[in-house]
Amino acid sequence: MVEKILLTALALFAFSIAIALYRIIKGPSMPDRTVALDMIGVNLISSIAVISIVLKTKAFLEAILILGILAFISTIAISKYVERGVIVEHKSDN
Amino acid sequence: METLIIILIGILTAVATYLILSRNIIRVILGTAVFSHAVHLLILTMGGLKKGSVPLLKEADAPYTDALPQALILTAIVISFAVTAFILVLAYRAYQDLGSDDLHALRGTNDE
Amino acid sequence: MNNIIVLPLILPIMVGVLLVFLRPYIRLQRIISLLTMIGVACISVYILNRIQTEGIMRLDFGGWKPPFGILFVADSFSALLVLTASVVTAICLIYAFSSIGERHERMFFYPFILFLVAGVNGSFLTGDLFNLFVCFEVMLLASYVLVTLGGEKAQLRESIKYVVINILSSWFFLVALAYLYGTVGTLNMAHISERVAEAGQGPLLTTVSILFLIVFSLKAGLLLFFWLPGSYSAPPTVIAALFGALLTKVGIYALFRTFTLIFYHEPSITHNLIGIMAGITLIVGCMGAVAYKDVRQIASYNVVIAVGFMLIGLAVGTQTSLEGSIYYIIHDMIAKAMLFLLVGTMIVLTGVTKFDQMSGLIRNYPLFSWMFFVVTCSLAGIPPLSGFVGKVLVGQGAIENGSYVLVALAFISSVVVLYSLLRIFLNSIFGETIISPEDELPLKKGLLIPIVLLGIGTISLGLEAEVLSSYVSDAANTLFNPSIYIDAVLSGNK
Amino acid sequence: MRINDVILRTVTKIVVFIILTFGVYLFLSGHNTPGGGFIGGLVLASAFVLLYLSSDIESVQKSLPLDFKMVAAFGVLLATSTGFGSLLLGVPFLSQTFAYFDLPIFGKTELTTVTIFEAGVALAVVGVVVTIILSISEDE
Amino acid sequence: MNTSQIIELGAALLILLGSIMSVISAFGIIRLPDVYTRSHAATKSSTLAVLLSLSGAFVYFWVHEGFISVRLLLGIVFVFLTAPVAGHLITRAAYRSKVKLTDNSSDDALKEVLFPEDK
Amino acid sequence: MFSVNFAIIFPFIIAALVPFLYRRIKFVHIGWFVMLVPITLFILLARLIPSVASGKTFFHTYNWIPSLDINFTTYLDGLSMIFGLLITGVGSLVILYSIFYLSTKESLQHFYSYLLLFMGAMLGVVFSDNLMVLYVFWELTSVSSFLLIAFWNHRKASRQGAQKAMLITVSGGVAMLVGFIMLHTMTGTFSVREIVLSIRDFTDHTLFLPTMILVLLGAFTKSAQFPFHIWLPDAMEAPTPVSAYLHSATMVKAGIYLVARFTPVFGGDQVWFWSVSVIGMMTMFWGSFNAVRQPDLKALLAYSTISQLGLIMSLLGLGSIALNIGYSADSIIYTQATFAALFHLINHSTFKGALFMVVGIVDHELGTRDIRRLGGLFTLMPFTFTIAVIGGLSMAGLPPFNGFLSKEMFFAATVQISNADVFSLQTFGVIFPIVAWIASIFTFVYCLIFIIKTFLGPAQPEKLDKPIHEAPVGMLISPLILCAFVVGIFFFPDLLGKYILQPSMASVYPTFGDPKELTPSIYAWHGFNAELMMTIGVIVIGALLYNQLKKWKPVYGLFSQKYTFNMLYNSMLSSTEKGSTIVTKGYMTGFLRDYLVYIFVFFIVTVGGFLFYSGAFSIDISTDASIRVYEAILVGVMAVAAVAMLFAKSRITATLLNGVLGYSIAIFFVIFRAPDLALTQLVVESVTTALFLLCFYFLPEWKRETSSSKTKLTNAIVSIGVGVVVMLVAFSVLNYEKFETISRYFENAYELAGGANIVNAILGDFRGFDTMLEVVVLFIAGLGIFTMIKLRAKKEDADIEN
Repeated sequence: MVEKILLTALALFAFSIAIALYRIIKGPSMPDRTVALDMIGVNLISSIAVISIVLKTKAFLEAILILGILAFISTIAISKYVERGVIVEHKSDN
Repeated sequence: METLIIILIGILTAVATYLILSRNIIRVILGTAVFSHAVHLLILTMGGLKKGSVPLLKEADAPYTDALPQALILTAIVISFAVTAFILVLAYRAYQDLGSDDLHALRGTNDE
Repeated sequence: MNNIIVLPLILPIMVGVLLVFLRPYIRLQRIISLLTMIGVACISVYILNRIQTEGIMRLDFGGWKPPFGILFVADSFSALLVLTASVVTAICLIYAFSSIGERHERMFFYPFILFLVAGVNGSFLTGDLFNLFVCFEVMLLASYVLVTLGGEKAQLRESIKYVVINILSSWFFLVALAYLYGTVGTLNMAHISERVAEAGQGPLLTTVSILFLIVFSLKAGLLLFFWLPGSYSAPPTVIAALFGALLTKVGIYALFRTFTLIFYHEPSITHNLIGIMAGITLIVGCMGAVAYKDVRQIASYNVVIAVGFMLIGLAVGTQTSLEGSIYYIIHDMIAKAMLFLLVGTMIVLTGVTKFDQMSGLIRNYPLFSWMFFVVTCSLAGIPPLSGFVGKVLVGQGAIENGSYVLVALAFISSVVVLYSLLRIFLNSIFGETIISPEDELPLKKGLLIPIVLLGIGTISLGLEAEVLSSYVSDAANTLFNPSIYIDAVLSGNK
Repeated sequence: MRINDVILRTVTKIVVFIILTFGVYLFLSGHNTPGGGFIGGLVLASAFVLLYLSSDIESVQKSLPLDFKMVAAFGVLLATSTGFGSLLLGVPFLSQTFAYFDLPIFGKTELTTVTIFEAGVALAVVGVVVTIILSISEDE
Repeated sequence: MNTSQIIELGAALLILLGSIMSVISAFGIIRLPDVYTRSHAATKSSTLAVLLSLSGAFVYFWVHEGFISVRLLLGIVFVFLTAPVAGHLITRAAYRSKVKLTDNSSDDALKEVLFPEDK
Repeated sequence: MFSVNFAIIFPFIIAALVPFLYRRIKFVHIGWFVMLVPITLFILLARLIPSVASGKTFFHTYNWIPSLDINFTTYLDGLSMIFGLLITGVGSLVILYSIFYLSTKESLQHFYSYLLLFMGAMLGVVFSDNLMVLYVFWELTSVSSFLLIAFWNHRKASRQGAQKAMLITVSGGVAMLVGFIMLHTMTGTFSVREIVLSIRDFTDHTLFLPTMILVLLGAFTKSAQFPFHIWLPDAMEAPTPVSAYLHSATMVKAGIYLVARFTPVFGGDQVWFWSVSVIGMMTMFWGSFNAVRQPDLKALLAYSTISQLGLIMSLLGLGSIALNIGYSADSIIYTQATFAALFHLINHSTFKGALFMVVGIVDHELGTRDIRRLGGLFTLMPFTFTIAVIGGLSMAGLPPFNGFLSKEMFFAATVQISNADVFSLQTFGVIFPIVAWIASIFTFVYCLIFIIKTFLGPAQPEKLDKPIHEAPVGMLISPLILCAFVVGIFFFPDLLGKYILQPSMASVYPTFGDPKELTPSIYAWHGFNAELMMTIGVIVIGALLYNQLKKWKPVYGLFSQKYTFNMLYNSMLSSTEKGSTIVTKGYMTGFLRDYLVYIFVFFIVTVGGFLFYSGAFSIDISTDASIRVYEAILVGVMAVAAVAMLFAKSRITATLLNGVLGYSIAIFFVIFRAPDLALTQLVVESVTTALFLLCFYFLPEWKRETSSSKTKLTNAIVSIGVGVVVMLVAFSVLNYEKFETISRYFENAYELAGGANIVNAILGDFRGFDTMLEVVVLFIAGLGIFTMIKLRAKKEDADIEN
């Protein structure tokens, strides 16, 4: 029962990833894609959490946190790129 | 599962091959990146999939899944990261000095 | 305890890293790097001699017994190559002192050279297939950096091709490793050999072996040498010389090792394929060598020809021909380094790259010019220079085996080599000098000495071939009888 | 045009701290749970990347005056010299030992040479990643 | 069915709820007209989705194995902390890189402040 | 005890010392010192003549590469004695001559170094018993000859002549080397003596015939036999002493030596007989025929040399028939051809040496060698004229000069052979006397041209740059000494026969019992027989032809200049070069995509082809792990993302898609229970994406691929091919389940390495070495990126490194 629910949830997460992928491919603007990528990251976090339950292991809990960190960093990097073209500045203006 | 993954590997390889055959250097670099994705999956698949538990002792019961390919892939990931970083920088340096990112224009002169 | 056999790899690495800290002290960097290479050469002489008395040496890293850990295995073949590589590098370093310039030296030139050598030596010594991959990468990364070092336009342009093709070959290597691991489930070369022998080298394993053939051919420049001419003619002279001497040899070594130790059961398929590839390599290499007027292109295609020649020894696969190939590899490392140094120096002295734009160098630089003559004869296999013995033995092996086509190609190729280099010699070295005395650039001693050293090397290697013969025959014997290697690795725990 | 990064910088301060802690944790726990020198190093590096992203090179250099090339070199040296140590001790190269010592204050402590090795790896990874990013970013 | 099993089931249902939320926000991302509206779907509802499923996982491990995972808690905190910032940055970037608003939008107050020259 | 090895090494040592001596000794011509070398050696060798004549041989060995059976073994017998004496004897005279010929302004140190180098090499060729060592010296003669021809290397013609000579002789040498190696393969030894003893067991060996042909190729190229003769006229660019020494008396005779030396090995075989004698005959005819039309005296002598070499070669061929018939009273008669060959060999060296020196004198004193500018020299150059007459008439085969004797014997041999009843000689044998006779007529004609056009007739001082005058005494000594031999041998031929030729006959016919039987008494007068009639005919018709030269010379015009062998050689080189350039540049396009296509196609063809050809392909999905829905969706996501990369309009989209691929792989690592991998993959993927973004700042947005649709189609086919092959092999590998992996061992990681994370234990301990090197790789990359960005080409640097 529990397992079935979990697998359904996983399938749903995967489904939203697929939809987000559509948005990445389709665009039309860069921020659209960034939003979608961010969403994929978030869905992956959830998926990993569920897979950990399914596989009965705590080994992947680190991955959840890391993915959270990285999704954040990637989003910042991309949005800075979209905004300014440069992602690491020499000297800030202010 | 193996069959599915191998087909995926095939697709990734084909895509990577097509990209690496492009004229644009960024495509070529992306091609190498996809190549490394494909091969990492391949190594893992060749070691057998889902054949045991996570290779952390005490975490679960034996048998564990084959840990050696995982170690190999880890090494391979790091190396391909190093190489990708290098060729990226190489590409933009070449663009800076040669003024083109088109490999057809970067043929070099076999002038005689 | 055989810790000594890791030194040819670890010493250059550690010294290279140390030199990073010594970045501002160029003189110190020079001395240390040269001393390191001389030290490695001495160590490899010691290793070589110990192998003769004690048999194959092996070192299990971390004390993990094969096949579980990684190990280094030093047999005569690898020790000979390590020795030659170290000597050639040391000599090239001397050339670098007065040629490469302070800008490069400050930009970690010496560390990169040392890393390159470390990778090369590691590839020669390792007994583990995945570790071979890693050693390759050490070597390749260093070579990528060295190809681009200086950032000239041609360097950047050619290095893209070089890097991408090598990435591809590394990818093929990983694919091949994945397949091999999927079939035999182990990575230790001796253990793989044992398992392959146990299961029989069926069609699938042969397929995998062909994949390995492609991988190493890409590295060795066997047939798939497209990266070679460009990337060997772009970088500074000394780097080109090191490439010419070392890089392809690693691929050749790997081919020899895998196809004598592991995949030796189906010679009618694999070795014939190697033979065909070697034959075509010889032909197209010869064509390339006469097609260009750029002296560096000619030198590069000479590398290709030599690759074909050496691989004939493997394709034939008799003990005699293997022995010949080993002689030839050693000879080629020295002679090719010399050729590239000479050619590069010519370009620096004259300021042009094509031989028909140079003339009469012999009047300005007599000793230099004679050295060019020596290397011409040496590469053409004219006795008693070093190329001769290898050529004879390869020919002998091939004739014994009835591979007459390969014999013909091999020997015709040496005439073409002669022709291609003679053209340079007659046009650039001989003839009226076109350099007026005031334009004449002085030839620095620092450039001449390494060339002369290599010249002495190739002459004495020919005259004193007997000194090498016991080592070489031991090496060939080990290659020919894989069980010696396997026993040394898998049985008895030292 | 000035772009105000106040929100980002404020959050970053907290987040970087979390990441650094987590990185160290990953590095230390690697021997028994997922993690280790590589991953620890990479995570630490990503913390630095985040710093550079949210701020700028100059101000980070001011508060953290490190030459990351040297950090990397030191890391490699550390990793290789653990192997070299075994050379001196006359055991096979790269022999790692682990032992439990009864130290007067800490009690029973596990000491492994692998940890030193991994520390070298981690330092090298941090150094290299940051060097790469800085080199590119500093380019005009 | 004992208590712990019920709680486990509850946790599973929490996760299912999360996944449904995620699908909804996914639909939002394809159905909504422009990036500004889509980012609502992405950042708000999918943050909710991940919080739900992480909490579910946390509860499950707690109940099932008696294991209080600091990492999961940390993860929850982290997502909670960073998701708004990320959303903010993306939309700001979008606006500054002049991504068009949907035609339905009636008012653009920021425009005069940021791009007076576009008038 | 005098060792022959020493005789070989001695010139080399002196050759190395000459440059140093030259720097010290300024006041006197260095040639005087150098001359001592051949004189010493000549005396040392001459002292051994009596013992060699009595059938003694000398044998010394010095280990060089004993493990490969390559030793510096020398063997002094009758045959090598002849050559040894010629080399040192003529060598002494040539050096003497050169002292006056070459002024001290020339770079004498080089000249004499090369000459001594050549001398040593030549002695090495004739004295070596070990085939490999023989080959060593053989190539050294080519090399030293190359250096001597190119002595005046500022002249283009010199360089080209040198190149041609080197290429042809070295190619022949290489062929010969292969022949030698084959001999070793057959007989197991490199020693000529041992091969001679054992060769009878191998005449049916498959390699026997190829070996013979290859060895002959070496001999023919060296001895300038048809059609390899073309290098010899060009080699005349060398200083005249060199031409006299190398290209008439010694080096070109190395081929003769080789054939003589190998007659006991291969002689007796039909192929050997026909090829040696027919090629010799053709060479003889072609050489003499072409010599007639040469306006340059030296070229005339060059073609004459070719012709004479052909004569000697054909005689050796004819003589080899005796070995086929075997030792009997009847077969002795055929050995006389060989005897004549050796005899003529000596004679030729004497008169041709003298003639070359005459040309040298004319050239040196008058500044030209063109017969059209010469004439009437005899009154002002009486000594030179005398020498020319003696040499010329000897070459023409007139008494009282040694050439007459050997020419008569040559005619005798050709007549004799046409009576033999093996090798279907009854039918074809008659060609030999006819060709020999015709060739001799031309020989007679060019001899007359040489003497008359140069020395007789009206003088043409107006065409000369210098006044006509006699050469200095020093230049005349050497040719006069040679003339003395020319005459002396005619009167006392038996002295030569007994001491020199008889022991060498024993070397050529080792199985033929007492060599005395093989040594005839040589008489100038032997009655009116066929050969005398032939000689008379030669004189009559030759004189007639010379008289009518103007009338029939247009015959030469019939031979189109397009189809000469020289043109053939040149066009071969240039078309090879052109063809190579076209082919090489055709595939070496410099375009990365092309190279990659080659590689991929090779991969598909070999790996894919073999997979199907060998039937290794197999597929079995029954053992697969189960598939969950979400996994399938994720696989689909990855596939779609990957394919979408191909069509991405902007680079960022593609990069993001690559990021999606990376993240999805991480999730697969999770599904496949690889936590460490998942962590690493996630971080690395993010950092890589960040790097892409960083670098995009410096790179332009990508444009649409502008390749032609054909290229795109090829790319697509290749891509799919690669994907399919990788896939199929992977399927087959998956089914290959013969071995347990070694990783079960690592499951004891905790006990072994003190770690519970197996992957980490492998990375840190079991395979810590990999990790160490991997860190080094990373480090190199980081440092490399740093240098690549910081170290740039200086703008002002000329881009010569291109």
